[in-house]
Amino acid sequence: MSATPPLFDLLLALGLVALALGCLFDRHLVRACSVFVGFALSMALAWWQLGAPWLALAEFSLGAGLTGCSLFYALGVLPPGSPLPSRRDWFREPFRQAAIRAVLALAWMGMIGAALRHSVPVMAYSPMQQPLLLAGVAMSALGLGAFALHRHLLRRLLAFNVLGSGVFLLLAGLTGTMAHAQALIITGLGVAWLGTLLGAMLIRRLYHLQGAKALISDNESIRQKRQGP
Amino acid sequence: MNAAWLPPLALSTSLVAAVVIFALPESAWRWRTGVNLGAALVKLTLVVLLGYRVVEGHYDTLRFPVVEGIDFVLRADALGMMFAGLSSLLWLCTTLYAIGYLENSPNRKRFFGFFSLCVGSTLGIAMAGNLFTFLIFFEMLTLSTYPLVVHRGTPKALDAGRVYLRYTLSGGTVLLLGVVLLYSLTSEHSFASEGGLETFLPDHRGLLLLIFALLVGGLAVKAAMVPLHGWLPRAMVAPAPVSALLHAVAVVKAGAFGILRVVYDVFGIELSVELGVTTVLAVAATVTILYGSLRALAQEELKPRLAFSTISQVSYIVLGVSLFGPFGTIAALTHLLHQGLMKVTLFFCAGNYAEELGIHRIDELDGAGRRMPLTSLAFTVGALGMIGLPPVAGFITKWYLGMGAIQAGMPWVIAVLVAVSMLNALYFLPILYRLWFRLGPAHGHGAWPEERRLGRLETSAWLLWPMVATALLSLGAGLFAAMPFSPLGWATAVALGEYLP
Amino acid sequence: MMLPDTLFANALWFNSLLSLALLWPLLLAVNVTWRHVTAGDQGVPQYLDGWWLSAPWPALGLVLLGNGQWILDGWILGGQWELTALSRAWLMFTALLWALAALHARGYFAHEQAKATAGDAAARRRLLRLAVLWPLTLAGNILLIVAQDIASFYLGFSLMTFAAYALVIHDESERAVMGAHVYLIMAVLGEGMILGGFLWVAGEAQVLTLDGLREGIAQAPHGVAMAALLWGGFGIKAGVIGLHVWLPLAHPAAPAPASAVLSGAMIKAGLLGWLNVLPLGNPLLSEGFLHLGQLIMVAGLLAAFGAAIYGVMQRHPKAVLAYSSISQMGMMTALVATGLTAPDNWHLVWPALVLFVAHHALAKGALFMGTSISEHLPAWPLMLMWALLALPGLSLVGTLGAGMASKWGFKSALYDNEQTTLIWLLSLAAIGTAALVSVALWRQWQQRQVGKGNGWQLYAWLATLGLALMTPVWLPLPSESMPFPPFAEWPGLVWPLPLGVVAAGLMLTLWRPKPCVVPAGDLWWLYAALGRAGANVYGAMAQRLYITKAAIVKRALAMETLLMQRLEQLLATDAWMRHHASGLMMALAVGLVALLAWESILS
Amino acid sequence: MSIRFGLVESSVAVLPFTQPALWVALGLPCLLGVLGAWLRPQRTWPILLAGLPLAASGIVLLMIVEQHGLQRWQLEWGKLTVQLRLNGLSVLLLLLTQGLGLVAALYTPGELRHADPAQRRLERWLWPLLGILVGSLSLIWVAADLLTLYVALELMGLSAVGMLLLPGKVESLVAGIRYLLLALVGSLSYLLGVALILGHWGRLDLAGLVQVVEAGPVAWTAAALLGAGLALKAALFPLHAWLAPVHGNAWVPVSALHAALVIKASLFILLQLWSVLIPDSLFAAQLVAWLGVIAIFWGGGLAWRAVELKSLVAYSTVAQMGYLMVVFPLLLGPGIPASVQGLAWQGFWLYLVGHALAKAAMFLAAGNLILATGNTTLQGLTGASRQLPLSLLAFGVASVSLIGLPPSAGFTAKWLLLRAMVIQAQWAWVAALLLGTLLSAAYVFRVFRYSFVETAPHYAFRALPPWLDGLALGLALASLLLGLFAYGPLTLLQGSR
Repeated sequence: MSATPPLFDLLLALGLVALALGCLFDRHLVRACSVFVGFALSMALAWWQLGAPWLALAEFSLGAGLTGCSLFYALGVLPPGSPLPSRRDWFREPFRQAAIRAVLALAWMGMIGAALRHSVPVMAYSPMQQPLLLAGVAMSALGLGAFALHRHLLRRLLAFNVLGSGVFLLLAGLTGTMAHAQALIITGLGVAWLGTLLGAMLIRRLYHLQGAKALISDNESIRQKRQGP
Repeated sequence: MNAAWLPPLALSTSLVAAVVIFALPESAWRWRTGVNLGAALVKLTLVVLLGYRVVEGHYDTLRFPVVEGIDFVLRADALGMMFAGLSSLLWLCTTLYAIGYLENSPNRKRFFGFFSLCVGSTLGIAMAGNLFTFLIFFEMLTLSTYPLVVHRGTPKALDAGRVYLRYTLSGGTVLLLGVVLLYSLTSEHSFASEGGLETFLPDHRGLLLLIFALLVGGLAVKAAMVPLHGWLPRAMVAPAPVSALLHAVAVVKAGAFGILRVVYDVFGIELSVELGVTTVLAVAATVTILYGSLRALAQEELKPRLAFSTISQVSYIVLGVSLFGPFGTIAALTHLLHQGLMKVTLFFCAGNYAEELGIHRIDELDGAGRRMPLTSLAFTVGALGMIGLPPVAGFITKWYLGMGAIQAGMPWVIAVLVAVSMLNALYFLPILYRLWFRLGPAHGHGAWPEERRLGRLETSAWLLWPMVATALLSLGAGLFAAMPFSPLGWATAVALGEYLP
Repeated sequence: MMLPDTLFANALWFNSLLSLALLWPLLLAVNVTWRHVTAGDQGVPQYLDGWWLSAPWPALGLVLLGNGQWILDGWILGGQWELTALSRAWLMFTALLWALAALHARGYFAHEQAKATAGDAAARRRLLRLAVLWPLTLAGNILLIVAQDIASFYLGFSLMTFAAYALVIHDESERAVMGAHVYLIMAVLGEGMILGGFLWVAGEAQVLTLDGLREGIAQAPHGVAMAALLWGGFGIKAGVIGLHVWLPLAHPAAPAPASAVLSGAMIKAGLLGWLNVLPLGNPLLSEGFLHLGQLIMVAGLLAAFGAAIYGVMQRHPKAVLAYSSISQMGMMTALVATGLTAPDNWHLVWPALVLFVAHHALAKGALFMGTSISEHLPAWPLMLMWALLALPGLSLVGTLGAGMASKWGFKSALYDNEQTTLIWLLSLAAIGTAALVSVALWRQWQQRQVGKGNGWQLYAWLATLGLALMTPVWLPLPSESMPFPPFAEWPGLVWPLPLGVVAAGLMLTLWRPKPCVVPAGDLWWLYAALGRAGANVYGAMAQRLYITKAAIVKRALAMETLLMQRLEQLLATDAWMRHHASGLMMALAVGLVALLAWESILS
Repeated sequence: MSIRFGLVESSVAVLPFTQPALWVALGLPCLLGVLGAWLRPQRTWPILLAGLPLAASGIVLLMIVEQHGLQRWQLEWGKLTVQLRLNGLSVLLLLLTQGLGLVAALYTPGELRHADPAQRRLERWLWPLLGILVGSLSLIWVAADLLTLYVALELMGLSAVGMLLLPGKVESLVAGIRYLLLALVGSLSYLLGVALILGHWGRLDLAGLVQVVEAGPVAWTAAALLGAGLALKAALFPLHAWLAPVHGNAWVPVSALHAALVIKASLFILLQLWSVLIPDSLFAAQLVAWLGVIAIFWGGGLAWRAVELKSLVAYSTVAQMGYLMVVFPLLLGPGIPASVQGLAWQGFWLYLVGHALAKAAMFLAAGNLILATGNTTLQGLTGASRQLPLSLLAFGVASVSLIGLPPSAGFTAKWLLLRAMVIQAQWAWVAALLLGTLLSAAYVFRVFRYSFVETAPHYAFRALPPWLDGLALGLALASLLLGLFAYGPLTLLQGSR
């Protein structure tokens, strides 16, 4: 492996992180979902770059295609003509909570980074050699942080997907293209899509039953008042 | 020759009866009565058979492992058979009584089902061959008694049930810890083990003391020793047969019996003396005896007075245990039976007054002797026995306790005994006075709180004859105490045969 | 005596006689109950019928026709029943008195029976109670006399004690209830002390018989304390000073025949208790017993004099007689004490004592019955009546008949031991007796009524009187122990009488305290006040404790409520955790890694 | 520890019959599920009939393991290798799964018959999901490599979520989507851990990993990631909070299965993986134990205050998982004597099995009570003792085991655990265990307190078919008697080879 970082990988990694940031923190949900589709396409590129064409194909179809469709279905964009839920998330987390999440995400990143530094010797002296690995670490941390932060169900779904991509990227980066790793990733992709689909259906159903508020209220009202002895 | 099937068979009579009763519909009065009485009779027969075999020298044992190194053991030995005999005999009486008492009241199926379970657990306690088995039935007893205590379903009954559970479950937990500690010290240690715990004395004195404290502490809750007695007076809200059972046979006796087992069969009396715990036990029992009597004095209702009297009386057993020597042992064992007979009589009487005349308070008893002469006679016998007057059974116990006290070098116990006798007289004689010498509704002064004519005689025959039987038994146990198979004779045989070299 | 020796000594014969003597009263009690029940709700049988009167007769038969010992293995703690020289004599006078008192009762209660037949429910109830419990009391009395084992003795004693409660409370007046309660309270106290003493001795000596008990006390290290305890326990029944308070309260309240047996037979049971348990006449006694004996003697003499002085101030004739009993029992107590102070002489003293006791029993019985006679004087010459009424009193003082014999008996026994001081003091006490008897007669005279008498009542009284005067004749004691005094000694025996009468006269004329100043029952009122004060203190303490407990309970409940509120807050926290589950998961993972790293650094 | 899990490398020849039996055990549930979706059985006997071969396969496997000990399979599938192993523990859990699955299936028609028609739109889906759940659970017990475990875990998670969502009520949807997202995130955390392992040691089979794993940052991080993810799925404190709403709103057999098995499966994997990755770590186990102590009181306290019957049962699950967590330091850590570890091991699994039975019984009994009274709160039970004695009896017997009173499995397990703790002189946990017992008694007896009330007005109760109560009672009795007759199962557990 050459000493200079592979430029394309670097760019791809930066792009992935940027897209992840975009889809995670854009309050306009349709836009965020669109960015996510872009992110998934970049992921497919990354798989290609890592030498796993099957994975790229899977990512393209499952990640970008089906997951994207599911997300748009949840938003009411697809199929056209269905009622439109509110497409912006107006809820603002208190700053303190956001800060705590940021710290947690950083700690998470540090933890995984440290483990990687131990596990992959090359990371110790030239971390830039494997930018995609780093991107994976960053994405997983970002995804998890965002997942913990957001309340809107759709945004949590998005965060979960980003987290998943980060984990897959890490896995692939660590192990290369071992059959076991590919099996794991493919299973993961499938599960992620199934989960997203299920989530999207649930979001629709909840919106149908309860309106937009149901999508951001994670704390169900405490009905359990003191009764009896 | 070991008939391993006998103990489980005896045990299963009540358990099967419970299952059948639960399965029968609520309205099947005749069937239920038949099952109840049949099971009681069969069980009594089996227990007598087991006792006979014990006399013959066969200690029937059922044993199988539950986990590595811990066995489930049912074993018929002399001490256990004594308790089993008492519980079977009184079960029969109490069942008869309960059938009459609960006539036409709701939830009889539930009542009799748990009643059978309760007595089954008592039999299990009697036949438990090691502490693990004992613990199993001990907790079963707690659970099966709870529905009986809350049977009436009133807020008061439910509160009593809650208090009962708080006390007994906590006690059971403490006991569990003690048993676990003991097992981790000794591994398997059954009641029949020859070697005591003396071997551990040099190295584990503190641990042995701790184990003893935990075991006896846990058992003392059930034995209602002060200050762990709070549940007992409250549990008085239960129907009279339940009170009778709680006080005379099952719950408090289980505690006292457990203390007997722990001192004699687990630690061994010599070791207990060596550890110095018997003195502590004697003092605790004394405190309980005096406190119970003093509290009984202040009660204005009949059943609570009897309840505090139970607290006092049951600790006689513990006192007897703590007096080192054959006489103390005999006293403890004898009182186990005598107190049961007398107290069950008293509770039957209290129940009869409540059922027939609606009497709950002592000052309502004026002149009841005329209206219910047999009941009042039975009550008189019971009360005189509690005071310790001959020829009722209570005198025998007191006598042996006194002898045991001297033998154990604790003459102060005699002063306690005398003081308690006086206190007993102080709270029982006024009742007798009211029964026989005061003028009341029977003489045309006022009216009974709630009079019902339950039977051709003074009350329903179901309620009357069991009470008469137990009264006669308590009289007979005293009058013919020196007979070979009287409670005293049996206790003497047990004490001399098993616990003394 | 008249029977062939073979039958006389036959065990089966003796056993059946003895069983009959004990069971017959019980059977009669059942019989009365049965007749009452079968008579129906309103029916009134003759409660005191001929059968009922026969209750003590088998016991009399036993004394006359039986001799031996019966060991019962299965009985309570092992029974041993026996007629010894002492118990034979004792049973004789006891059964005799009971028989006569029963006859008297037949007459005494005839009026009440009539009322009951006329439909008075209260009278019916009272009669039934008396008719049932009278034989029970008797049975107890007989049992305690024949019993030579501790359990039977105690059983008899308790049975007698508690059953007699019904005799005292009989007429249900306020005074009777009061008297009965005092009686009962003291009795319970006595039972307690006796039980304690028995347990103590029996435990030390491991014995079950009274013989063994005496031996045990003599040898036990704390023998003196045991003896004192038992002495006190029986002393309550026997009316030892300080413990006598129930006598003057219960006797006036009880019906005359009941008073007769109470005073004649039952308080003697206390004395019998002493004879049975105290190591009297045991030559190997320790120093302590000598002191105990002196103490007992002092107590006895104090009772003899104190009761006399207090008694003459009483208004009620039966109260006066009760004090007379206390006084007399005091004299007997002093005599008992000689068994400890001068054990060597005891073999001479005890027959005299028994004679004294027997005579006193019958004489006091006659006196008590006499109180009912003076309330229903028959149409006989007044002088004769009063002479007859005075006769037992005179005999008691020792001026004639059996009284003289008995007095001479113990005096001569004491002379042999040169206890002149005691003799002199006892003679002085006889002055007191004379004074008491005269006061009693005077009070009877004041409260006399004529008519409405009954033959049973009268003739039973006369029979008692006669038998009392002839006590040495029928008492089964060796006749040499009951010599009649030679004529020369008569003045020495008679002189207290005039002195006593004069003293009584002086007392009655010079100082007549109001009844409230010298209430019957003297020390009882002090005890009652003390008891009430004690009860108040106990009550206050209990109240204090109750308040404390209530406060603790309240605090516990408040804490419970607080805990429950905290638990409610848990619900909110739980919801928070639900929302932050993923953040918590991150924290957990990071924390775990940090922990593991730290652990490896540490090691 | 890993030996106790049967994670040893050996080349035992696989016996004939074992593999078919295994395939039946793994595959038949899914097949039956599909069949169920098609036929939608309304009666119990077809279900019982269909369940027979399943049970037979389990019994065959049991007999094989009893006679021949540990069984191992290595299946090659292209470049993938799948490792399976069957030891006493696996077969015990397998039988438990089959039994509970069967009971849940038997209960289902009764539940559906009485359910609100609006909630029955999706009932058809219950059957295949149930089949997949049972199959994936069975797979988890036998899987011996991380990939298979991952697949099975995901299958189990998704099918469980699906089943929980079926009633379609708003509450169940809210709870379900939360559970879905958390389960997915948990899986990803697990996957991250697997990635580290695979990247560092290059293998996924557990038996092989036991040989190569050495302590170090990678092992720690992997253990932490796996642990956190699985803890989330296993509802271990403090990641338990999603559990109560999920249980409260699902169908009864689903709640029963979920509480009894699904969360236990995650715990099973967690313990298995930790025994591979960090067998000598004291602190991690201690942390879990302390969290367990908190969980005991947290769950107990909440259950004590619970208003709804099902949430009471659900919170009690949190507390009961706490007991299992407390055992960790006796299983993992340096220098634990074999005797202590053996006791703790037996106690842990006995407790788990006993709790599974008891909790399932309790859910069924609670479901019966709710069905009959038509009221989900505890107060709705007032006076139930007269009308519903059998349901209450089942609840009572189950709670005996739950509280840990003799002679139940809970008691025997607690006994073993206490002995282990006493030998190790771990007094804090002894105290936690005993106090927790009292606390659980406190909350369980609230139910009876309500049901024994006689003074309240009597509500109309719906009559239930007796077999519904019979199922609950049967499970409860099983958990009760397991305590007394634990010797056989425990010897099965002990014989690891």
